[in-house]
Amino acid sequence: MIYNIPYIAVAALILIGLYAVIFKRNLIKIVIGITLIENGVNLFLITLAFREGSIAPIYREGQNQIMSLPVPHALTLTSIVIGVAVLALMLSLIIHLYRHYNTLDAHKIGREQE
Amino acid sequence: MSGMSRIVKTITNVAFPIVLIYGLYVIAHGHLTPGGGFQGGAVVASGLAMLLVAYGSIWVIGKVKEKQLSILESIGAIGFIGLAFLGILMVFIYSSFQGNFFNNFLINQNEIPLFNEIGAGLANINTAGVIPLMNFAVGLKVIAGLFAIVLVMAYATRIKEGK
Amino acid sequence: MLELEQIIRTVMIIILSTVALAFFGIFFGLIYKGIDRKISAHMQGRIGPPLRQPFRDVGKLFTKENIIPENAVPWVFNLAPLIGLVGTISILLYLPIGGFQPLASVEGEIIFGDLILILYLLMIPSLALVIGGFASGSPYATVGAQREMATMIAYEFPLAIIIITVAWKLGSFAAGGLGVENAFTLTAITANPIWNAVGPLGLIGLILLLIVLIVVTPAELSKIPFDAPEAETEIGGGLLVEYSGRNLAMFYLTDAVKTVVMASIIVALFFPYNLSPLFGLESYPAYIIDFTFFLIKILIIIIFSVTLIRVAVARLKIDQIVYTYWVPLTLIALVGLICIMWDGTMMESYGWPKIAELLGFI
Amino acid sequence: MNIIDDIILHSPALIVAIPLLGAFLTPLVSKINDKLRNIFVIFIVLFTSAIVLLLANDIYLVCGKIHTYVFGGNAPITEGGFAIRILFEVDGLNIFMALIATILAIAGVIYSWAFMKENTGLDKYYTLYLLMIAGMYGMILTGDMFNFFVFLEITSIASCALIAFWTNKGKAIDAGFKYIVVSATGALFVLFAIAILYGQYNALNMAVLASKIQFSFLDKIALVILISGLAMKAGIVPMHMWLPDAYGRAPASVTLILVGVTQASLYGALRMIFTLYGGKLTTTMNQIGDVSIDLNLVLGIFIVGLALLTIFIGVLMALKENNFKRMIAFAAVAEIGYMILAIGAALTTVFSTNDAGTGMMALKGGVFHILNDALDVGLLFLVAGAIYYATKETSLNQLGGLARNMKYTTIFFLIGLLAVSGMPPMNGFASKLIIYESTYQVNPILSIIAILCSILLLAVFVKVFHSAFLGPKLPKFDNVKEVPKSMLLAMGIIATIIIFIGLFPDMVVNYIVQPAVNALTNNSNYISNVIGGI
Repeated sequence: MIYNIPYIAVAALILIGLYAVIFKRNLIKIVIGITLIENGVNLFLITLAFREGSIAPIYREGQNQIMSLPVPHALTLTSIVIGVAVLALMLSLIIHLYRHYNTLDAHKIGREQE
Repeated sequence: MSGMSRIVKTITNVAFPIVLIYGLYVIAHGHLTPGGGFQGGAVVASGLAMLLVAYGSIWVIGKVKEKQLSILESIGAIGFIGLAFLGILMVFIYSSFQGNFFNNFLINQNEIPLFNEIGAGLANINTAGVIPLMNFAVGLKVIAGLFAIVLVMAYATRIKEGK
Repeated sequence: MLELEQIIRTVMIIILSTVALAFFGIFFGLIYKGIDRKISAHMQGRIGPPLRQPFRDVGKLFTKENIIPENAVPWVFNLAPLIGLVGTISILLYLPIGGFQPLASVEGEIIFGDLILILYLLMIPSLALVIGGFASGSPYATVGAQREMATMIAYEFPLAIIIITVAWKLGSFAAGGLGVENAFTLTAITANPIWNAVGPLGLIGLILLLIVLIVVTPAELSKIPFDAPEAETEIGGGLLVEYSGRNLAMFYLTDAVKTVVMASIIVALFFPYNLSPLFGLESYPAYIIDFTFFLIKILIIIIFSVTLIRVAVARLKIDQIVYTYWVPLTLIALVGLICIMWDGTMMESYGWPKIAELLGFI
Repeated sequence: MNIIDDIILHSPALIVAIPLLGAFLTPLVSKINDKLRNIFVIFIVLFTSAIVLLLANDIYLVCGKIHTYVFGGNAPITEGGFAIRILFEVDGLNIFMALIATILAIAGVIYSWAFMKENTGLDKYYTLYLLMIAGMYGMILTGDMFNFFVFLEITSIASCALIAFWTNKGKAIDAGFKYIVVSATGALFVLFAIAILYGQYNALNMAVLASKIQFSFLDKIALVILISGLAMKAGIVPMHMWLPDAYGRAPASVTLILVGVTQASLYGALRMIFTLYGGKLTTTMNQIGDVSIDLNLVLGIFIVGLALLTIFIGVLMALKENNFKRMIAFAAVAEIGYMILAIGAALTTVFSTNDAGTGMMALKGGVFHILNDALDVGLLFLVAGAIYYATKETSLNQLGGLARNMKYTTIFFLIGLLAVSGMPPMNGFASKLIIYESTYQVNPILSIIAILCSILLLAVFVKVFHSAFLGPKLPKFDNVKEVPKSMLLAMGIIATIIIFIGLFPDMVVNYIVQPAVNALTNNSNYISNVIGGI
């Protein structure tokens, strides 16, 4: 059971994130929701890498011991890098949107007549 | 955004070199320890962001232009891709060489003395061929890129305040 | 060099027969127009114009001046009639005329003469009319063009149901279908008459479909009661209000050829029978007798689906037209489709016989 | 070994790497001269296209050939049998999509020259543009799940920034934000599914995964998450909300590539369904009580349902839309519906033993339609961009009478109109014909609805044609001129290909589409190409 807790956390993070993306009107909260989903997925990857009693995959330290899988770590790192880029992009778009509309309410944005 | 109080500035002055060195260490040891170009770059960029917070965007923009950062970023990316390309292009230097894109052409190459003599140990600095070099390139790109993002955002909010 | 000669000969034959087909379409189209006018006149107790009146009309129009209105977009305005006429004549290439196979079908690999292709090609003349009407820049023509567009969408729904149903019955392997290859080609449809494939329930469905197709025809040809796009008394000729001279003549010819095309499609779909097997004829006598029989079939269909309806009914409003096609006719066509689908199930599960088997045709 | 052979050998990497390198060189080149930068970017794209053509030639030369390229090593699999290296695996389907991407990239870059001339920040524009093209090629060519995700995100980020390129317009930024939210969520879904698969089979390579996959309960969940994630990116109803905004607000040259990106996502879905799960879908039955359900059929029917919804909503929304580009965007949604209609219909039958012919034909139509849709919708967007360039107007109520001043644009629009609504003799007809004539076997109603919606689409575009190009002269458009030559050239390229495909559909189907379909349905070839060695 104790080893399932990370998976429950993953599911909870992803569902909470989805909830925020779908139902929240504040743009910042939507972004937070996406970050939550991303963290959930990253946590999932990290959990997959874990082996009981393993050490961090550092080459010199772990020659003769069990190491946790390095590949999911690499995937997670890549995912984090991408997440940073997406986050920066979204936040800068929000800055622009706020400057245009003076609001962060998704329902009040992009509704003006041309 | 103008600068913050003297205390903050002083602390930043002390902390900044340490953060910088730590970040560069992470970049340099990317192939041996957890970390690498991105992580180290992010550390350095966060140090720079600290500078930005402490001294204010106007002061920083006086020192660094966003255009210069974008050139640095391009150089980093070109370095990375260029190293990957060299995996193929090595064919033209060594006729016997059979390489692919991203090939680690420096590893186990007896032709290049520099990478042959040093690094016999298991975790020495130059045992990984092109990977440290790629880490440097990525680190450069990440430092420049992240700092440019933070700088532009700080600058954008400044305009907003002025309005 | 022999190959080159052969290629030249084939190309010459194709060109010549295309020209011949165009002449056939235009000539008989105009004749049928004359007959149509004559019969409707008689039905209304008039004498009516002579049979060659349409030829005279066209001849006169060709000599008249071609006026381009100020508001029109000249190149689109002049291009539309040409596209309409060429598009209509090109349909003839894909239709089996009498005992002849479609001209555009290639021996061995018959992917031409396709029903859906014809369905789409039939839209080209209408589309040319619409674009020509829009290009005239006159409000009447614009109204007419919009109505034509609406009519087109309206009748295309039941038409699509009919075509898909017939092809499905022939082509599908399930539910009593014949499993004919290339079931959408007219060659396959004429070779396997659809009536042979159905049982009692399917017969009802087919008759419903035939009725719908006959009602679709006048709309396809913009005849009363579905001629709201042209409606002389209301919007002064609608689409054609700005057209004159050569351009108008071309639209007139388009209309004439389209009549033949529509009738030929009905013949190919529902009455693909020929007389020659009955008399055991071959070669030229067979061609002649089949061709004559084909002309007669077309005449009967035109009389039923164009002349009679045209004389008997008054013009519908555009919303009534759309309603007619989208609700009652689509429903009838769907009922037909369902009948034919059930028919297959009945044949499969309860062993209902085919009508043609009962009557001993196959 | 001569240089051409060398290039072909390394071509999968070069196709992605050269635009990437070009993207990072662009800011440096644009420091020198603006014109030089434009020439440089066009050169990069043309060079990449040449490599794609070389590779295509190489692949089509031998039937069923698969070009495998290993990054950083020579063998796909290391000594321990552990496939950790990144692989690019190019088979008939990959190269088919790459050809589409190539056409779009060439036309888009040429179009950009004049279209974006008056904008500032063009060095960033071109950098992102090349990045987007590189990401699209990467998505198409990769044979590695995680790599697919990375390229998906590269493309999303680049295209989002480009959608919001006109930052002076609030709606453009709004569209960009919507796009990034949907595509980030979709991409994370894809990553989640990849993680599930990795957790089970300890592999990321598509071929290795396909050989190991068991279609367990977790795999089914992964498939559903994969399809929903990619459907978000492909704009399938009900995840289509971002598409009209993004297509409508982005600069036309960007929209063109965005169409390609959407198709690439669709390609991803195809690859996952057919290659990854294909081997197991054939025999999968699920026992519920006494009844065994063919999951393959369930999936197919589900996709067909989505497709009908997509077609309907796309067409109906296009009917009531008043903005030129948004209307085309809704038409694009409907066109996507046609593709997945064919794919869904194919799924119901293609793996069954007695009626595989129908499924193959439907699949052929669907794959062929990917090409045609990219060209048709792309051309229409370019025309819409040309009108915007000439008049600074996108609302149909404000336009009128442009056929007098913009003759060539009108002709190109007419070609696009006929093609997108599937009229002969354009390419759209050829593929839609195949779709109608195969889906009717599944159920006649499918074909009927498809035909009807295609005709409604025709009505929509005739309305556009009337209100934008025909009608009386408007005094405010008296000074409107034909658009510059580079834009006409870009539209001309696409229009020529449209007419060519329309006139010789057989040739295209036999030489290009058929290998793609074969590659889809025969995944054992794909698998054995990678793991055949061990």
